[in-house]
Amino acid sequence: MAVISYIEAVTMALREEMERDPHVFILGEDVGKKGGVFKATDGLYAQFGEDRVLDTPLAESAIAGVAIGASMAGKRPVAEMQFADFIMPAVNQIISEAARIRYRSNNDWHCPIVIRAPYGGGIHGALYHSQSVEAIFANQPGLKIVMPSTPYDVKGLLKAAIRDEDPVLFFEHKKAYRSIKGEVPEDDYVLPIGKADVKRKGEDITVITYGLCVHFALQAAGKLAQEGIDTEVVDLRTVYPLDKETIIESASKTGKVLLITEDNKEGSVMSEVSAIIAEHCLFDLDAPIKRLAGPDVPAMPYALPMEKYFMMNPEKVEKAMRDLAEF
Amino acid sequence: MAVISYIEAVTMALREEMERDPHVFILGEDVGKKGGVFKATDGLYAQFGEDRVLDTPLAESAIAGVAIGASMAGKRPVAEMQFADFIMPAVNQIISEAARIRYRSNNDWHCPIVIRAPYGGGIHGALYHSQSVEAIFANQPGLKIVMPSTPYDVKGLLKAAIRDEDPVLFFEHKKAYRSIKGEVPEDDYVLPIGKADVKRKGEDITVITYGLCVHFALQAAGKLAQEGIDTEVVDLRTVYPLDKETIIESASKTGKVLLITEDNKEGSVMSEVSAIIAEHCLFDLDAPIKRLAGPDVPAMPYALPMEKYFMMNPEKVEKAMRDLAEF
Amino acid sequence: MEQKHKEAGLTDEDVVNMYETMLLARRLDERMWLLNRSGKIPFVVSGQGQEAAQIGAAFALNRDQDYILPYYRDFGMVLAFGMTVKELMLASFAKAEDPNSGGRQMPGHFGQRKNRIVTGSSPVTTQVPHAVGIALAAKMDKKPIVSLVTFGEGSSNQGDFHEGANFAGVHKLPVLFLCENNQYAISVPLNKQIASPHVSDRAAGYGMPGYTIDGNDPIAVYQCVKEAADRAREGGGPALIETLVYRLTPHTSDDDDRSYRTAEEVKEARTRDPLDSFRLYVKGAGLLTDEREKQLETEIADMINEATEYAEQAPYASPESALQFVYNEAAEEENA
Amino acid sequence: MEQKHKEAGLTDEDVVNMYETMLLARRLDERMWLLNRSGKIPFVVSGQGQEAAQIGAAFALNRDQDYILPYYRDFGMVLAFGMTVKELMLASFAKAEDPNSGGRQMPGHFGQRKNRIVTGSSPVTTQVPHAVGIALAAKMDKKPIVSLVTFGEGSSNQGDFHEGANFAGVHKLPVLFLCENNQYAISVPLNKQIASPHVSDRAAGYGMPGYTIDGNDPIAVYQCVKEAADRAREGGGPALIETLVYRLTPHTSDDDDRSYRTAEEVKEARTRDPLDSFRLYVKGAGLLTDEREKQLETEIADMINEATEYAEQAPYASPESALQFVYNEAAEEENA
Ligand SMILES: Cc1ncc(C[n+]2csc(CCOP(=O)(O)OP(=O)(O)O)c2C)c(N)n1
Ligand SMILES: Cc1ncc(C[n+]2csc(CCOP(=O)(O)OP(=O)(O)O)c2C)c(N)n1
Ligand SMILES: [Mg+2]
Ligand SMILES: [Mg+2]
Repeated sequence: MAVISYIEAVTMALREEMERDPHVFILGEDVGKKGGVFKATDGLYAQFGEDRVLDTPLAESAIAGVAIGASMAGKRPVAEMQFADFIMPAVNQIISEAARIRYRSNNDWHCPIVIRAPYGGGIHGALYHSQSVEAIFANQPGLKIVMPSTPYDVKGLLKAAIRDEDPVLFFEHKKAYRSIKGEVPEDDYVLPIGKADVKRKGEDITVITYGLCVHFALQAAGKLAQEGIDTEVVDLRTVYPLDKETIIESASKTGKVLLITEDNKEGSVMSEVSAIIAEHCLFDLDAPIKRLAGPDVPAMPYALPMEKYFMMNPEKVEKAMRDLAEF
Repeated sequence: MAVISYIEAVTMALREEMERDPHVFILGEDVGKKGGVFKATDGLYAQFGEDRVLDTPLAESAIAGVAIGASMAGKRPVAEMQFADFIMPAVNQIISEAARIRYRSNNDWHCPIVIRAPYGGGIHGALYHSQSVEAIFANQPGLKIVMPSTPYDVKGLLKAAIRDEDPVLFFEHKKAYRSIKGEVPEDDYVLPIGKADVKRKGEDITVITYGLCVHFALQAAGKLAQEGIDTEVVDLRTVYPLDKETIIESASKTGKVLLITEDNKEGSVMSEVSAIIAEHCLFDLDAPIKRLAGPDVPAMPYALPMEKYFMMNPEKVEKAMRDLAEF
Repeated sequence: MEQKHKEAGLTDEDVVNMYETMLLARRLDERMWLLNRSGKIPFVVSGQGQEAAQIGAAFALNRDQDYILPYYRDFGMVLAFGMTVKELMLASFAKAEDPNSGGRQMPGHFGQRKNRIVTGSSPVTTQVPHAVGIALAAKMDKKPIVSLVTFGEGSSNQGDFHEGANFAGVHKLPVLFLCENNQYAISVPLNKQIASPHVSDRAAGYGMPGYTIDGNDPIAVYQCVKEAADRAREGGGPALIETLVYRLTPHTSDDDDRSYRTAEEVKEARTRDPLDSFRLYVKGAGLLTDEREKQLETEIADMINEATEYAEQAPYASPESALQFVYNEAAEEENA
Repeated sequence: MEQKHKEAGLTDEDVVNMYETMLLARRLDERMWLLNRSGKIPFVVSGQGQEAAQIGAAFALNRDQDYILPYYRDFGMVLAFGMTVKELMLASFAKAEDPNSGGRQMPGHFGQRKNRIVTGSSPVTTQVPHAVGIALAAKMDKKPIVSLVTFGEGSSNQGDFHEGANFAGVHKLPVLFLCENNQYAISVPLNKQIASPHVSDRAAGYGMPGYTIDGNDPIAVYQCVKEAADRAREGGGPALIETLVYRLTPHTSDDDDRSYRTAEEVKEARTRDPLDSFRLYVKGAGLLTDEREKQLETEIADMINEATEYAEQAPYASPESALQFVYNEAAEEENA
């Protein structure tokens, strides 16, 4: 099995799906000739031609809206938002339209689109190239939001998203693009959307997180193991709708839960995870449900000291895990 | 003190603020000559003229964006979104711009705008005239979200919002517009944004809610009181950022908490309330933190039976309160 | 003898069909107001005054393969595309059998997959990029399909109009943008919505032809849309067509239009009612006798009566069915 | 002797000022690339090739009262509006003293209240409605103020352009929309962004005049913007001005432009570098000697050196200061 990077897994999944199904096509800004500003669509323009890898005008609402229309006519569009931060002009199309088409038409129409977008900080992108935007959408029935942590999951989940009959937001951590590598099978596989993945089994404390922070948690779990603290790491993978079962199971088992997100704290997807646990596992808990998150400021600043102050990192994670274990 | 309706309190606050400060002006669709589709701005066009009560073109992103620009040049715009559901095209202006202007400019610029919008169901408005949209914004530092329940609060909070130096989303429950009445002083007063209000003191259970549901809770509390169940009703009033102190205090006191929202359950502002309690009051709790909310479907349907099934009502509230008390 | 329709490429039969559909749309619309005012249906949004534009446009398309993305006033257009009176009545009564939404959406939110009437929502203008996407799919699949999307002049000020039209222009897509300019957006008159003389003045900025035509003349609309559709089908790209009409009713059954326009203005506009002028034309062309007209009115009244009765008695969807169809349920069962 | 500037209403002094500001913008920009390539600053976004348009426009405004809403390439414009080299350097080094954002935003995100340079963000085109709002405030207050907003041709395809321009047209507001059409939006060439020959073709749809002018000629830009600003100030409403320029650098320091355009194309465009042609003009007008030119280069180099040194050594904002200024802190203290 080849070891490839997170972003290579994106490209691989796109390529394989485009080869498999002639209805799959890509649209977005700079996705064609340039292969994307991060190179996620590198080589696809050459392989599939400009009809299937469309450089669109600079207009996100149209990118989403045109994708929706094409999907209703039988296509399988994969739209790219150049940065997750720039999905905002498309919110009306995503929430009012994509999320509601099946429901409002009583199942007559549906909208199988994927919207990919790089999110997250730590790459010196300042306020508008660092944001986590999932919380904005993680309250809209009809949508699914996938946020994978490993190249293996990227490939399996992106393929599943493209084959899904409903709209999927697929957020890729841009700091993971080249820093995270892993084994990825060459063959065709899909992973289930809506299922969390226990990335590490453990008995003492539970860490629930997603995206880049999964790696911070696993790293810290390794360290803590040497001190006899056995951590379970749950990777949500799909942050909306949440996999309640897995969350409840793990929280009930260890009784000590730490929820980690890189997003601002108030109103993040971790609030919902906490609410689920508080509703279902209260009497199994041995400690308050802890959340480790970004501060409640609009987004991370550009200057390094402030960026670091905001951004999640292995040290912050390890400390919070240790504190919880010692509670 | 005159007894007036919820919507009359809106109009009164607008009128008084426009009389007080010549920089206050109104813009939106049909707010001028027609006085708004709900008549919230009734009479203001006649009193203040079309320069201060602007009928804008049908374009919500411009309404928000123009308001933002005007506010940076010293004005105090109060923008109306005709229905909260139609705020979606303005999300980019609200989240990327209004919420971030002070922060990104390091306090050099700021953006004192108010965006009013009628939200909520029960008026046979179907999917797109019934939604609660607060959760979309309740994760954006820089914004404040006010959702009053009574005419008294409407007046005091809307005046506070207009005088606030930062952007405020002011959501008015459209079913409350004419059905909720109350005493409102004629004189000038403001209420603090960011503070919850204990609408009823109680010892046995705590209900935390906002908007129309406050009335359902108070009604049910009255009934339950006759059975010896003493309910504390906390009206959040500001749903973002939350008044943690009041939430924690009440939850710790009664140990039994019911959170009610008319919004869909997963990812609502009640998730955050639950997370705050689970983080701070765990050992004071005698029951799981219960949430009563709309089902996780996109929005309430038009046909009456389905609308009723979705919509919060006094019976659902009373039952949930009783269940909790009996836990 | 009136011959304009022949010059436009319409047969006598077409013209009769068009007239009958227009009349049906009008009578149905009128009935809905009656039902509303008598408390039987909670809401009406109306197409009165805009039927000629709608029907002229619909007949110019290939109704067996083209897609329409109508807006809430397009009763005439969806009738021409195969939605039945009964189906529209079911929607007005919000009953389970309503093919548009099963009673989930307000009336006027059309959608019917089998007739390629694309599901619409309330936020205006979101359908414009969808139409562009459908045209993109047609182009990719090399199918001779055209999509046609309608919207009001107020709605042409939304960003989605601009973004959609520009996308279509750049990619030369077979999509027609049809503006039904009825002079008002609820209470706001045209001159407070746009600053140019015509909505069609925007076409040049998207590299497409723009037309402003008399929307009270179904044959003129037919001709303009037909030419544009033919050109689009052959790869000639999109067009923007503005039809000048007048909204004869208040905005909806919830609106009182006396606060923003005079009764005289409405009365004056009624003298140009497209139904009247087209009736005269059809009669002038010898295609409608007084007798047939009477008969037609009776047939239509019967049809509407029957539909009303059926819809009124039809069952609502069950309360719990509100939980259905959030996601693809087949997949959920598979996973379970 | 070159006299064009006099005909345009510019004094000799103005022209010298304009040239010096252009040269300063260019040299500063070049230095930033050097600093980036030597690892001293993490990011550059550049205005090279667009200085003439920026400076021609800025000088046409009343720099003591008008507002500008520049986009990320507008080094020349903000310099003309009073931002200093040192301040721009502080932004590039992301230091606490940076007046634009205190190091919070990337360079090129301008903002300085005292000079009426309105704070900007990264999502393109959001500043367009802001400019309209500022013009609305000016009109309401009956102040003779104009706002000018700039954006790229790619960005003119965002909904906010349409909504903002239309709002300004309807309300006849004193705002100028200045498109710096540099032929590319990152990798996407003009013909994949718009389908009309000119961005200015859109003006008619908003009931405002549209102009397409040579953005390599600062005097032509000055003249066009001056006339439009005068008219706007007198209640004549907005204008859309498209300046044809070329982006001489890659999109940003993170971009490699070889994947989407040829070196020949860029080389060819360099033959029309506005700095060169304007230098020739100023010399032809007898306003710049070789000697003064040399001296000027030295002065500018010194100024940039000094600014670089200062900015490099200036402190960062403290980590915890990231928590400041989410809301009005005076009010918070009051409440506490
Ligand atoms: C995004 C959005 N904003 C506001 C509304 C409320 N609204 C419904 S119809 C309408 C006026 C539409 O005017 P126009 O486009 O001219 O169409 P007409 O109703 O005149 O046919 C408005 C403001 C809406 N449906 N969607
Ligand atoms: C809403 C939004 N989408 C995407 C981007 C990413 N982006 C930054 S600059 C740019 C191209 C802008 O092109 P143009 O408007 O022509 O300006 P230029 O850079 O050529 O001066 C893009 C796509 C963005 N900043 N904002
Ligand atoms: Mg209209
Ligand atoms: Mg450009």
